[in-house]
Amino acid sequence: MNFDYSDEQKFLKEEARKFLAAKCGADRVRAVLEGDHAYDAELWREVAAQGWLGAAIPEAHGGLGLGHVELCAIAEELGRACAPIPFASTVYFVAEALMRFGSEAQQAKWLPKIAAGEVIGAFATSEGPGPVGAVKTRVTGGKLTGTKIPVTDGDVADLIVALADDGLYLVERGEGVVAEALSTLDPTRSAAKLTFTDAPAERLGDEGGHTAMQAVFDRAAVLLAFEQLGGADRCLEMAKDYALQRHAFGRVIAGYQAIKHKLADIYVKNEVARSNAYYGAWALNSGAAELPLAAAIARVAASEAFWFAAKENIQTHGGVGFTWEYDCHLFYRRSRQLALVAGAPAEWRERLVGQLETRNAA
Amino acid sequence: MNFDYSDEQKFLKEEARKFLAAKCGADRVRAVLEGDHAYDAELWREVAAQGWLGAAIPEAHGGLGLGHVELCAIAEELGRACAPIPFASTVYFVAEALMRFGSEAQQAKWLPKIAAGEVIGAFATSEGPGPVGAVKTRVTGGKLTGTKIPVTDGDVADLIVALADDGLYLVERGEGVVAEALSTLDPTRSAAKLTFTDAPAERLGDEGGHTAMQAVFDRAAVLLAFEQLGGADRCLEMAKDYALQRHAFGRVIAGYQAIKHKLADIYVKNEVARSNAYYGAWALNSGAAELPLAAAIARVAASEAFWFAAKENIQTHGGVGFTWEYDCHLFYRRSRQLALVAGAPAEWRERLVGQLETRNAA
Amino acid sequence: MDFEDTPEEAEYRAKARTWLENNVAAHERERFPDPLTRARAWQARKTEAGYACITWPKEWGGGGGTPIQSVIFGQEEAKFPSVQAGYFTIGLGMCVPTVMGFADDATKQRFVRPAVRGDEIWSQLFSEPAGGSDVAAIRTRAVRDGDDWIVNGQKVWTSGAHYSDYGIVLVRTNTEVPKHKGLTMFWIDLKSPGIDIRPIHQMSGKSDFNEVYFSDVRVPDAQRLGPVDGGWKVALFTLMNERLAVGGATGVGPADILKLARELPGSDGPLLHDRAFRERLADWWVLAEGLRNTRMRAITALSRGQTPGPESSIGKIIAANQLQQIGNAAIEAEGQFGIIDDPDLAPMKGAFHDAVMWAPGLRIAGGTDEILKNIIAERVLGLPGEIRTDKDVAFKDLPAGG
Amino acid sequence: MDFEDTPEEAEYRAKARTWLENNVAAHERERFPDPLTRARAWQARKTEAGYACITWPKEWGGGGGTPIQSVIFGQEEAKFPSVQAGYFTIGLGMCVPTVMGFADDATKQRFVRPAVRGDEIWSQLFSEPAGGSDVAAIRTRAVRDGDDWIVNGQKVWTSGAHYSDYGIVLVRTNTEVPKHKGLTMFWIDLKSPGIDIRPIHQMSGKSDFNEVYFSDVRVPDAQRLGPVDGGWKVALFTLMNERLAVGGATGVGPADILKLARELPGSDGPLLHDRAFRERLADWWVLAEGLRNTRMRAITALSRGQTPGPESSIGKIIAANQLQQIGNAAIEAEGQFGIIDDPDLAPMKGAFHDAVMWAPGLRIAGGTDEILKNIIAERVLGLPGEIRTDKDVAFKDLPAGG
Repeated sequence: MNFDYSDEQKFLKEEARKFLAAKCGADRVRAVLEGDHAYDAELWREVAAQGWLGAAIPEAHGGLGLGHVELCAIAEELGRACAPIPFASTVYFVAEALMRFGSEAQQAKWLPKIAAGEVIGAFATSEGPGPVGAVKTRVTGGKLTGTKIPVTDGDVADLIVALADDGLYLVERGEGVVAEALSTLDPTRSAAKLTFTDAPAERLGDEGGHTAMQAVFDRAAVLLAFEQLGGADRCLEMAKDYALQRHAFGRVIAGYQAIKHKLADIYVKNEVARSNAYYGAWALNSGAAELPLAAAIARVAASEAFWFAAKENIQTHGGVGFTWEYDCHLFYRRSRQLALVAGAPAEWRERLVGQLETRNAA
Repeated sequence: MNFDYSDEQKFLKEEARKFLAAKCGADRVRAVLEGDHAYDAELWREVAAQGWLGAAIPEAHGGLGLGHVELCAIAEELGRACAPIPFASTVYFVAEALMRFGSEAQQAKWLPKIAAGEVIGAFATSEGPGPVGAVKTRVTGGKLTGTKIPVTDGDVADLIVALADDGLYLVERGEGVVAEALSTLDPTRSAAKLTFTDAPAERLGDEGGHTAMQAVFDRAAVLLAFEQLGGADRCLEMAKDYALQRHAFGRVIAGYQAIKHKLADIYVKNEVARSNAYYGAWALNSGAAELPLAAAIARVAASEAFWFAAKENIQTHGGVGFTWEYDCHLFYRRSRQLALVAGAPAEWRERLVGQLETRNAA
Repeated sequence: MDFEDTPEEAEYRAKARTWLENNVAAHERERFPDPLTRARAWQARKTEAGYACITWPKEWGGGGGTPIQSVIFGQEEAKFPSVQAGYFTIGLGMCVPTVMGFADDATKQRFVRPAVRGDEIWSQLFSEPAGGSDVAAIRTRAVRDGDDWIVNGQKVWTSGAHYSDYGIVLVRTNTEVPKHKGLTMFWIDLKSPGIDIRPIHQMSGKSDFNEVYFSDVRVPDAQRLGPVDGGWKVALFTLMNERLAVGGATGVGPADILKLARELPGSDGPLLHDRAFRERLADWWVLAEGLRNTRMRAITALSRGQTPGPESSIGKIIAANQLQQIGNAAIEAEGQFGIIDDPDLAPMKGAFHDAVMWAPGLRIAGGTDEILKNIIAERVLGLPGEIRTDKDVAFKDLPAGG
Repeated sequence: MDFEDTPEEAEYRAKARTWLENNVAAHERERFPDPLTRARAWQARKTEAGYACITWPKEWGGGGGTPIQSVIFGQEEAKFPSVQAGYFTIGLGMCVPTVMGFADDATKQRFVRPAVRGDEIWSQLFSEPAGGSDVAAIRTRAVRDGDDWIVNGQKVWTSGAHYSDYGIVLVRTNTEVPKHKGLTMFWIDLKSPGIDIRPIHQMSGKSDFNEVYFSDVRVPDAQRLGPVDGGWKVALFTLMNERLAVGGATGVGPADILKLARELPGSDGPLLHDRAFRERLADWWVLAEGLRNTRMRAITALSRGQTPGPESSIGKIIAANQLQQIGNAAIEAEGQFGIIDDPDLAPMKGAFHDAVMWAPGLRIAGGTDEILKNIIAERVLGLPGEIRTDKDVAFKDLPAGG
């Protein structure tokens, strides 16, 4: 029994933190927030050079072959840095989809390019407001037709894993694919509406649509939980640092019990999220049958923790926390983006209880 | 527009408070809690002598004919005193049922006796765990057969309004009625299992079962909300008084922000409950069409406020609040009794939204 | 307990409604170069009819009416979205009453009527970067120079400074005494040399507030409101009026998300069929009704000549948090789509997204949740104040930030 | 991150399981006059096999094992409900470690082994009526009399004092110094003349705690643990162990209410089909799993020779509040029937009702929610302590209540 990062994993995590502190300061996040670029291309190249994109991709396919716990450690640091790159779409969704469902040929073709940072991925499931329900996108004769909105990183993706009514498909950017960028709550992560018109598509795995989508979501949920956890931890740190230097009524506000207990509440939620994320990491890494349940638990806890930490961080800052200049809102925005990108918390609560019913019935 | 008690109503309320302070101290509540009696018979007689039982009963039927706002004022004070008498069953449920559904003959027969304190009533609806669903109790040839559990004050009731599958019936204690007292969370209010075997029953009104029950519940809900509000106010007062004299770390605990904000939170909930109870009182008193919605709003707010105030009052007291000797638990118990006696808060939330749907659809 | 109008109230309401129907229509037919000019024209129309500052004496341009009449007119006016404008709220709700309470007669003669008519707009300049919740921690300095004072420093969170003509400003005139005792209030001309007004960029990207910089701004002593070093009491007078001015509609509410839920797909049928959603909706409804009915109680108190107390603080605590919850619940209910804030695509033209981005500010502006709970605890419940380490210390000797 | 046993751990677990299967069966065949005697017999059995106080040295009666082995044995033992008994938790978790840390060798030789075997039971006597959260506000006085001390005063919330043999007691030996500096710790024989133990009647009607009155109780100075007036540090040592001793199962949990919800009718089919209930259940499950996994992290820290820190405080905050919520949710879900607490009628023999009546105590015992949040804020996050007005004041000069 060992329920923590190993020493090697801790080292990797510390190195990642140092790297991102140097390469991905708030100025870099703001450059994407305020600028015209969909993501920070330079950071993307540097992250690729670190090998992080292939952390969990087998060496045979050009990755580092480290494992998913290592990828979780990296995700935690990316979340803490609010990194403005298409890492989640490419790695948690598309690479995971390929590793879970891809044929040997598909894996051999795409995984090395992903690991090298040559290909950006996007996972296209939603077709409109609400949970993903009946899917209108269809494939006939190897041609995919339909509209996906929103697709995170859809405007910059080279390779799209798209959900059709009968399963997942690989679609390359180009013929029959039109992307329109969308305005979103979190401009540090781009999103697009993708319109497919007879786009050449290749089947990915043979699972039915929702089952396949959910299998990818389960894997991504664990990795996203670590990003959310990293963000929530950073919010707690920001709130604490600010409260320790801001004075009101002659003393630092960190000494007022209302602030102390608020930060303690954040801490409690973050620790619950951390412990549950670790459980998810174990389930993902070991291929445990508990993965669907563990993923739901990790995602619900992490979504709740990041939202609470992000909003109470602003509150702790008072007026300045509400300004564009302070960084609080970067995390507030990101907390919304991450909570929705793999389906909303309510859907995961339902999935959690559904798993409990199945498990106890068995 | 006048959204407060009138000066006369305030006077009545103050007199009621003084009366109960003198006649219904915690010692009297504890006598019922710890003793063998189902209720405080002496207090019951005294309350009857005050005319409170008939506050809203027309003068023609032996009441004071004051109106429902006056009855609300009395209910608020009874709640504050945690009065151990069958007031709610007799007045909010049975007298209201008679006034709403009773024939002139039924009203003339029973209301004067209720107003005089000669008859204790009980409203028998539940047949087991969960919301009142399909009703098994049946009436054939004027004889009612079925089992009701629990029936608040069923062990001491002279007149029972019982829900059968086709509507409400009046049943007198005696022939075909067996009562077994039950152990409950709040021994200051008695309850029983009633077994009816061919008990003579008289139809009350012609509304169908659930509709009629709900009409009575709506009226009772408003009156109960005032009892709950009175209890919640008393809890806030107890918590405040204790916090102002209890020292920890060299100063009174009322000076700690965690306690200050806890009491502020109780205050906020109580004020929401008060304002919504007033709205309910207006709807009940004026016979407004909004009554079902206003009753649901008042009941949800009051149930939430009393529960929160009762549990955080214990918490504010610390260890002693958890002892038998301190009075905190009297209100904690009563908060549960009042929250359940007309159906649980979840059922009222559902009713509230159902009313919104109906209203907006219209 | 009565929601109905008395016959007199009903008559006033009917008159107001008729006036509104006629005048809003006439007002809508006119053309204006910008929203502010439009708002001024409407305010002037109301003033002429006695519907501006209804409770103020007629001699000052008010309506000479009762608080209940003011409420009734407000209820009726609220039914005409085309004439809603907040340009005058702070000036007429907080600043001008302070001028009326503390200025000499000539000043009142000069300024009150133009403010009521909307010809001149007033701002309130109290908050500072180092202040925040601790309003008295003011560092903007005023130094006596003959008959004038020279003001230097910075104010923040000033709503509407960019379109305002005048302001009331709280400054430090003495650093040798504890911080509440060295403050003085002035009214100032915001066009004075040395005043620089810059918009604050909010987290939403919008700018509703300003920073106001003072560099050697000369203010005549005649513009002083109240005694030298006696400004704190004047400020408390102003802030007491704030709670009455703030409140009311703040964005999306339970009725909006109810509407959304009728159409939005949930996990099984429309969201409105989802009992988890219904339960939350019920709780929001209970709180919103609680606020509405609490306001009715405050109006009753007003109509009886009582001043609604600090208990009105409950309104903003509930409203701001509820706004954040409802906004967020709506975008979460939209699933992945919820991230899209384009008003052409998002439900209700992005109003739920606006709520998510504005609510954090509403939880802070005009008193944070935490300060409001302190106010309830101390002023309503009578619990002890916070331990103050700054009460008897000269301002200049306080730790950083005041 | 690995939930699986290492080969060594798996071997230990297999051995423990076999031992338990054999010995629980044997133990169950024996007849005992009362539960305490039964529990003592089981504790003695474990001691002989090295399964009592597994991490303590063998020379003291312990098992000479590792923290992980202790956890593994605990997990396996938990599967046998017939041998669950809390009689020794406080003594072995808090009191005897304090004796081991501060007593002389002869005392340790005399007391540790009998305590491990369950022959003698220990209580902790710190809390006082005026103390509560403020543990150091102790008024029980010990006055020196030759080689002895004479103790007078009252302790409260003493678990198990009525069946205990010995106790550690914190008393005031100096009122001229600030309150933390005038305390001294002793071990005492609870059968000493002048000690009167009375059960506390809890709000539930049950009595799990006692008041202990001291009237001229003579305690030899040789029974002192640590220096005169140096008892606060000894107490902190004891309390540090409290957080490790407390925690774990406390009553009904999410799995219990899930079971109830399968059978209980809701508004439309069984309660488990109600999405409002499902959403709450999910949140409870997330918290319960969070606690379980947090304990796993603490065990990992233990196994690496680290001491789990004050972050374990999160356990009780969550568990106690969740207990109250689940208990109450269950009785509310029962509707009117929920008021019935008769174990023959209420679901799960009234366990949900027990939760409602016990949870308020759990939120207070061993540190209130508020104190635990302070601990997290101060010791984990490093935020400032509360402003103390009592730190430099002689105990005798403090306001009422200490």
